[in-house]
Amino acid sequence: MEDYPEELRTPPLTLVSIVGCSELHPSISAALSSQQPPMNTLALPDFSKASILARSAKTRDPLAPPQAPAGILKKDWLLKHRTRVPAAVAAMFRADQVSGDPAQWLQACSDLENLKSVIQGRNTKLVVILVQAQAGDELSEDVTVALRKRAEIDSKHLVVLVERDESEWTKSLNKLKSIFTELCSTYYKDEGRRIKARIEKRNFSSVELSIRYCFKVAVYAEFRRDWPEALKFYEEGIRVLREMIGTSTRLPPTQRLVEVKAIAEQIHFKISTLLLHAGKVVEAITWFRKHIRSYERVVGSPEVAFLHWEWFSRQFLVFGELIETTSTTVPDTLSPRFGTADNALTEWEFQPAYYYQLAANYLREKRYALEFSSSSVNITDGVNGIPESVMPSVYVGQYVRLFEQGDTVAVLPLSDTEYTSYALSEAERFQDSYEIIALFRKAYESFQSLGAMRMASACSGGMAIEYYAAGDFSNAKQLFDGVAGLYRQEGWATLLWENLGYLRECARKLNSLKDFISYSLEMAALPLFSGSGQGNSENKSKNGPAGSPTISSRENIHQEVVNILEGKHAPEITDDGFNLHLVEESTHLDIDQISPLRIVLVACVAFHDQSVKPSSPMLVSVSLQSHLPSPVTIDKLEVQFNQSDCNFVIVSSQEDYSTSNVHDGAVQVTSLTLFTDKWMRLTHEVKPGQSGKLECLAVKATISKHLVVCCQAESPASMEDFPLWKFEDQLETLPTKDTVLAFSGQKLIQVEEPDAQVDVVLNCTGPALVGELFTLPVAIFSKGHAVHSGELKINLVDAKGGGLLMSPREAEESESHHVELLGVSALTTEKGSKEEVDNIKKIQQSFGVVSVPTLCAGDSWSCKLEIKWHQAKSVMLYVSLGYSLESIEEAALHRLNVHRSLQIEGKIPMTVGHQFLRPFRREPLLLSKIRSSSGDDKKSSLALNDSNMLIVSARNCTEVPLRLHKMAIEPDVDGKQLCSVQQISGISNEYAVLAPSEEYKGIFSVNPQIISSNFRLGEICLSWSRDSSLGQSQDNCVIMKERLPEVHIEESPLVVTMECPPYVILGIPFTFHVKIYNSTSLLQEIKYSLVDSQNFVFSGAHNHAAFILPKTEHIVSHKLVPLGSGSQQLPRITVTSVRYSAALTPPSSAATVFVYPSEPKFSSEKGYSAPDACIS
Amino acid sequence: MASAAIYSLFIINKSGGLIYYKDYGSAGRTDTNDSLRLASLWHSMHAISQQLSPTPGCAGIDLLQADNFDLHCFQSLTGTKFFAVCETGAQNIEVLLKVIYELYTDFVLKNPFYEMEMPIRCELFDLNLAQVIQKDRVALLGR
Amino acid sequence: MVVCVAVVGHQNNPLYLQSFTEADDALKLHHVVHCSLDVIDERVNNPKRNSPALNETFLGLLYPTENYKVYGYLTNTKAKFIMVTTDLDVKDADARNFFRKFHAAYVDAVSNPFHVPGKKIASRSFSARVSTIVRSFSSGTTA
Amino acid sequence: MGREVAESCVDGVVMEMVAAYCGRFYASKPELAARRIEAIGFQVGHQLTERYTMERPRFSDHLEAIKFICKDFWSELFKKQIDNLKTNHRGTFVLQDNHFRWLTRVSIDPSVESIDANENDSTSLGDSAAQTTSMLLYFPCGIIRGALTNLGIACSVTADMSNLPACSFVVRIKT
Amino acid sequence: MPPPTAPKSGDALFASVERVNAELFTLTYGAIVRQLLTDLEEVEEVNKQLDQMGYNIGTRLVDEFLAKSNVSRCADFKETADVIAKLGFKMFLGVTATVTNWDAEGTSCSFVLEDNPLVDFVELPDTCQGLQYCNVLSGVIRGALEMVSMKTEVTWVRDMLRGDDAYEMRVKLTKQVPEEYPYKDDD
Repeated sequence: MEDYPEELRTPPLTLVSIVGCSELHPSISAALSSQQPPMNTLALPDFSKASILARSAKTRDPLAPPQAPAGILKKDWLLKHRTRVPAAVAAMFRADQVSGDPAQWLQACSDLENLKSVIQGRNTKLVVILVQAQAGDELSEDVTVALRKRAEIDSKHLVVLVERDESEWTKSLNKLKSIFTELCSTYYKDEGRRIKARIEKRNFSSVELSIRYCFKVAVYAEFRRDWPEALKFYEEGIRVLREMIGTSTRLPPTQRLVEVKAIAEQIHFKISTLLLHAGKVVEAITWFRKHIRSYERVVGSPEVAFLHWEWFSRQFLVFGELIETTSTTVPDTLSPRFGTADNALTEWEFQPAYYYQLAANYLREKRYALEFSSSSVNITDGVNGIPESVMPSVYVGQYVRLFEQGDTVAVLPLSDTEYTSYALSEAERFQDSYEIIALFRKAYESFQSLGAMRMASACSGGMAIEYYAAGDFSNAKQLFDGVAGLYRQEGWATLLWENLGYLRECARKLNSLKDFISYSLEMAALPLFSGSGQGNSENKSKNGPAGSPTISSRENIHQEVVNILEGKHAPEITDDGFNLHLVEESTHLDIDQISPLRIVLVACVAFHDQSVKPSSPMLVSVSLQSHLPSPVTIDKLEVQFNQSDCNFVIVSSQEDYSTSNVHDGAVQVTSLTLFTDKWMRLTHEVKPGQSGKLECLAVKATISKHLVVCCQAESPASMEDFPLWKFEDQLETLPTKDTVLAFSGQKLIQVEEPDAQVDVVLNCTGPALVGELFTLPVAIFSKGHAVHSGELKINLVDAKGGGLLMSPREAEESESHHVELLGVSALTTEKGSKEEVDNIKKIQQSFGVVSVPTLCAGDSWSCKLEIKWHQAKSVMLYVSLGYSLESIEEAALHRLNVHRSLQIEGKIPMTVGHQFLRPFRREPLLLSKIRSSSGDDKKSSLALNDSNMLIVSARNCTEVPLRLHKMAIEPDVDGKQLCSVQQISGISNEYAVLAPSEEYKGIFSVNPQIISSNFRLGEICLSWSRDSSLGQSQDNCVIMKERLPEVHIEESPLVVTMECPPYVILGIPFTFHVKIYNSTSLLQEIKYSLVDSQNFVFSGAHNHAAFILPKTEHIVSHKLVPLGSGSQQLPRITVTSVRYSAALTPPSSAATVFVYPSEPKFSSEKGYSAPDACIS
Repeated sequence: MASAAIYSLFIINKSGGLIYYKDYGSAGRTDTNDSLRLASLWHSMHAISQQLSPTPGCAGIDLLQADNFDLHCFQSLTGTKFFAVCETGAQNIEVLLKVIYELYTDFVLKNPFYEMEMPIRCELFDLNLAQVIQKDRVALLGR
Repeated sequence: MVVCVAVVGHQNNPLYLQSFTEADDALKLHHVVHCSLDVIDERVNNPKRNSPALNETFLGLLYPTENYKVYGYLTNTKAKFIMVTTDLDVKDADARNFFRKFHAAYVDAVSNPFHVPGKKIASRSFSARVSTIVRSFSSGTTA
Repeated sequence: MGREVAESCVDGVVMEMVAAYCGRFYASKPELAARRIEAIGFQVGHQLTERYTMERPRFSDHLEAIKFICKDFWSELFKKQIDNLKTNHRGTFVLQDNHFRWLTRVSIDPSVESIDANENDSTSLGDSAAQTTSMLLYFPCGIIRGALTNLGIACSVTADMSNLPACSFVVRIKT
Repeated sequence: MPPPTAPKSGDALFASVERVNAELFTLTYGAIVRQLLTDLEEVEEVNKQLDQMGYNIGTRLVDEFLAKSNVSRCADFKETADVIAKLGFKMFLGVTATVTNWDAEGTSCSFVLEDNPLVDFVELPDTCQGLQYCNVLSGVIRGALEMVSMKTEVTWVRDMLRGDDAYEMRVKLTKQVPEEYPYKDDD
């Protein structure tokens, strides 16, 4: 737009002219141009200059028969009317000039005459201005009248300017303005009307004129700011113009077109501006559509097509700029339903970007056309070279050739061929690419801002192509890369194909092998879009260097890469200095989940198990797939894991690899050929070294020696589908044969800890007994592997739960532990090194840690736990061995653990009981007994100074035999002298063995010396040990004590003793005495009665009473004859003390006697000596 | 009198197994085992009757008239037998049996839980059957 | 005449694209179609236009470019149909009608049990049907 | 096209499909069978929406789409509409059909039920029946999900058949 | 005894049964076939399963057919075939088949379907040619006939999906199982 002439771009301003009094001109012209609408002033200092207002020489009167015009519009016409043809002229005279001095008057008159004559040709309006110094000095009527007469103007066209007086000055100026305005409008109206008349009368010889007239009328209308009229005539003009294309023959076709388009451009521009300035966006756009449509087909002959496209592109550019400058917005009145019946327009048409993009496109068209023409025309170049001194003619859109001979200069028309070659040479002087890029960039930016990504990327694609054409490959590459992203993402394979085609060439030109290969491979692996591809790939300019995508072109590209890699040069790429063939070091391509090259090669790795033990074999499937069109042979496949010792390499059998360069990893030779879209499934066995995670990182494929493609391994479970190919309607194949693996397979597994090959044995012997030092051997056998920095943890827990092994209330004092771990003593079987015992790290009552010495495989180690039960409790013993396989730190990180546990009962070894007995057949009367018969204190009572029997029983309540080493009564410190206790029968040799649930009885005689209501006899003290055959003896025998209950010691007032022989013989009478001793110092009356018994007959009274003197004994005797043999109950005797009203009968046990049928023969006395022993 | 047109209804699968039995208040109610035995016996008799037929293409007994009851039997071409014991001279029982056959196809065979040839336990079938029998009684009362 | 029709999936990926020109502007048509997606986005996502009237499947002229006119259609299932024509003035009704027929064809194509949703439409019968529709349209409007 | 076939065809095919998947292919792992059946439904729903939304403007929101399922879609399939639609306005919809066509022929063996009542070891029978019914229902669930998904609404659909033949489908829209 | 009501005409029969949208049926079946293909992979296996499913359906369907179309026992295989073609297909699929190509001894014939709701919209992908898409139909026929004690082999001769001009399935009667005495358990 900016290369349009100013007069075309801006709306025309009325022009007036002032002559004379030059000193006032500045202020006047300023005033005029400042008014609204402004008015241009053509100021002529003095009348001599007025001649320039005259018509140019070759003026003819318009009524003469006109010959065909040489063109439609004169270039300068617009300019002329804005700068040299005033609508009105003002002649200025000073008042003093015209009044008075006749000479001056005459001068003025003549000047006026001249002026009149000059403007006489055109009907330019005349104004006379008289300049007065100040309002005061009057001006004679007749002078003004005379002037008017001279000037032939009516009175109101004579203006008086008052120079000095400010207010007057402005007033008079305003008058002048209004007069001018009025005159101008009449002037232009007249002019317009004049020409319109011709149009209406249709009296014009040629179409050209009618167009010209329309144009002029429109312009005049514009002068008058009569926009509707202007618009009307412009449109009329352009209509006629469009029609004349076919008809006119004035010029040879090409130039004719050029001229027509030039005019059309001007007029169209006028229309657009008018519409836009009037805020009629919709109309403007609609109009533009119309304009474009009417010319888009008018290309002209192919060799000048470029002219058309250039012009066409300019239309868009200019309109775009107009839209941009007159910041248009979509009017609210417009229906939002764009593109439908109720609103034909579309969003983008309100966006300058839209027009820029198209301008760019068409300019590119021009470029193609130009290339075409120059290539074709150059052949005919020899015939007539580019004609020199061709120049634009006076007519818009015409060119002529200056022809001078000597001094005469003639202007000759051009032949089309001349013109064409001229235009061609002109066009070739410019490099359009950068123009195009600029346009695209403009479009790109504003589309970007509109969020129209695809439009934008189309634009930047366009830029890229231009850069490519201009040979700026790095820029091109950068842009192409950006665009490719979008196409990849949205799966527009064909567009991507084009893009990559360029990128590939860029890479080639930039000589970057890696890029070249990766672009090529991606292209080769692209899916073909069904429906595309049948287009012939000749027109590279349209389809890009890659041509159109076909399976064959894919294969070629693939092949090309292979050739390059293998150093074989394919013929088609020898053209440029692309020295790919001397590649020594191999090229690396990395392919990860997001890489576009996934379609080239994807590696999918799945372990067959979820978890595995270290160093136990496990299968892993490696599946590869490629979408490359032709089979890919892989020389070598390296599979890499995070545990490098699992890495393995597979070498193709085709490749005769010197297996030397294949490093440690397993080498397996098979055929490694990838067929298109088919999974190549390999299964290999790996042995993970350490525990922890084992992940397959990458699969490196070496293809045709020099290409190393490193694919990040993917788990089949989490493998997302292929870009682009996922839209292909082909059924997916699974990476692995078995579907489960294909859906759930993982490239990462957890390697478990190796299972401990160490055994920990707790061999416990039976239940523990309370009080003993229970030793529990723990043995560690290392069966499989060595044990390093082993550590044995021992923990005692109450089996009934509640963890703590102490009675809660006295938790703090360690004594109160019911069960406690006393220590650990190590006794290593082979070398009895004692020092291990010392490094017991920690021992609490219920917890201990022992460090285990290093054991090599096969060794064993053992120790004893010493535990003591204070109470009968069952306890869980937990023993856990923690160790590591190596002594090295990193290996020490994951330790193995072996746990054992054992429940141990704590049993009470013995239950101890006791009972008191009277002496035989002797019964003290114990009053407390009688009383207590009512009261209920279980306290047993003993008679003072009387030997009472105490029988202590110890019962073995375990399952094991026990030894009783000692049983004694330990009297309390004070009790010693007050009461003598001596053992009557004790343990014979140093211990007595008690079988389970066997009972041992010890007999003591207790002889109290004092009376005491509650006497402490002391405690029973047992010492026992297990009766283990192997004689670890006394040292570990356990003392256990049990306190005897308190007893009641009293003096008995009466003691009844019965006497009768140890045995009697049937039928033989014997005497039976009952002695009653009164130990009191009182007279005691007693009654006693003897009850009959069927076994005996006896003499003497049944009942009797007696008085016993103090400290005397009363004896009652009876003669009895036994009637029955065997152990017989003597007649029952009951002694009753009157004083104490207490009866006392000896216990039946005491009142029996054995009756022999006849005199027995005793071999030895033993028979009855034993009972004798009991009686003292 | 017309109140109990039908005494009982049997359905026998093609191999003679009783797959459905319903009693509508006949005097001597037969317990399950009896009804099973009866069913297979009837199945055999039905077959025998076909053999006895002098002319080929006999479909077997479809009406057995006793002095105090009629036995109407309908055998589908697929070999399933529906037979009803009803009062003497009860009318268009065979139509009823056809209807029951349709119910059978709709509510037994289309019940995904029903396995072919197995005893029928479909509440929907029972329901609809009851309605039909009911209707039939009404009809009888009507006449 | 119609020079190109396309079906574009809801991920804006081409599911079907057929051009009907002798000239090898297939590529250009790809570009045209692809760019038209911007307009569709604009039309559909534009907040101020969610009144039900505007939810109709026919989107109208998307944009004119060079000598093409691009029309759009968006189904309820987010499939985009795009039609590129070189006709100068296309009547709304014709375009609508075209798309209606096209939609029917599309629906039948995706009703093929072997068609996987979201994948390209490889059906031969579909392309056959489409080309008849295209032909009828061209004839319909030029007549 | 107003083409029609006997209802028995659909019943038969669906019934047999379920039987085949639960009985023959994935007898051991019902959850796999369920997934397959649901997938079949999904495809059907997906394709049916394509057909049934042909002549209508696009839905502007989820509710519209769900309503479409309840009204037009349902009546196309079952000649009746969903009887009751509830929603918590936070993406969960409950579509209740008081007389779901595909369950009208289903009657779970009463004897089994009765056994269930008093005997617990035979419950396996009972809920196997229930399970098979739910297998039947995976199909319509799939259909609904397919339909909604195709309308651009990602969701999960479950069925509740506490009281046959009434049946309610619970749609949870994934956000 | 004659059936209480005369057999209905095909159209009357089709009009009498409950009907549903054919699309639902077609698409459901299609979906099943596709799922089977993905699950069983082998096309042959799919054919087998389809036939099996068809058989199972047939065994149940036949009773409904007999119950609703009051056809009486057919004299011979020929009559049976006609009933199937004119009534059977009509009642369920709403289309009728024509019976042709009888062999001499009248034990095998062809059902020819010009129109088949099962295959609306279906287009076999190249990957699974060899798929007998309509195998379910042959299965149904086989199952149904077996229930009326006719053992048959059914094979497809023509298949429009394979570009033939119609669907033709060949039905061969292998043996007619006579009503045997059911003296089994009780004696």
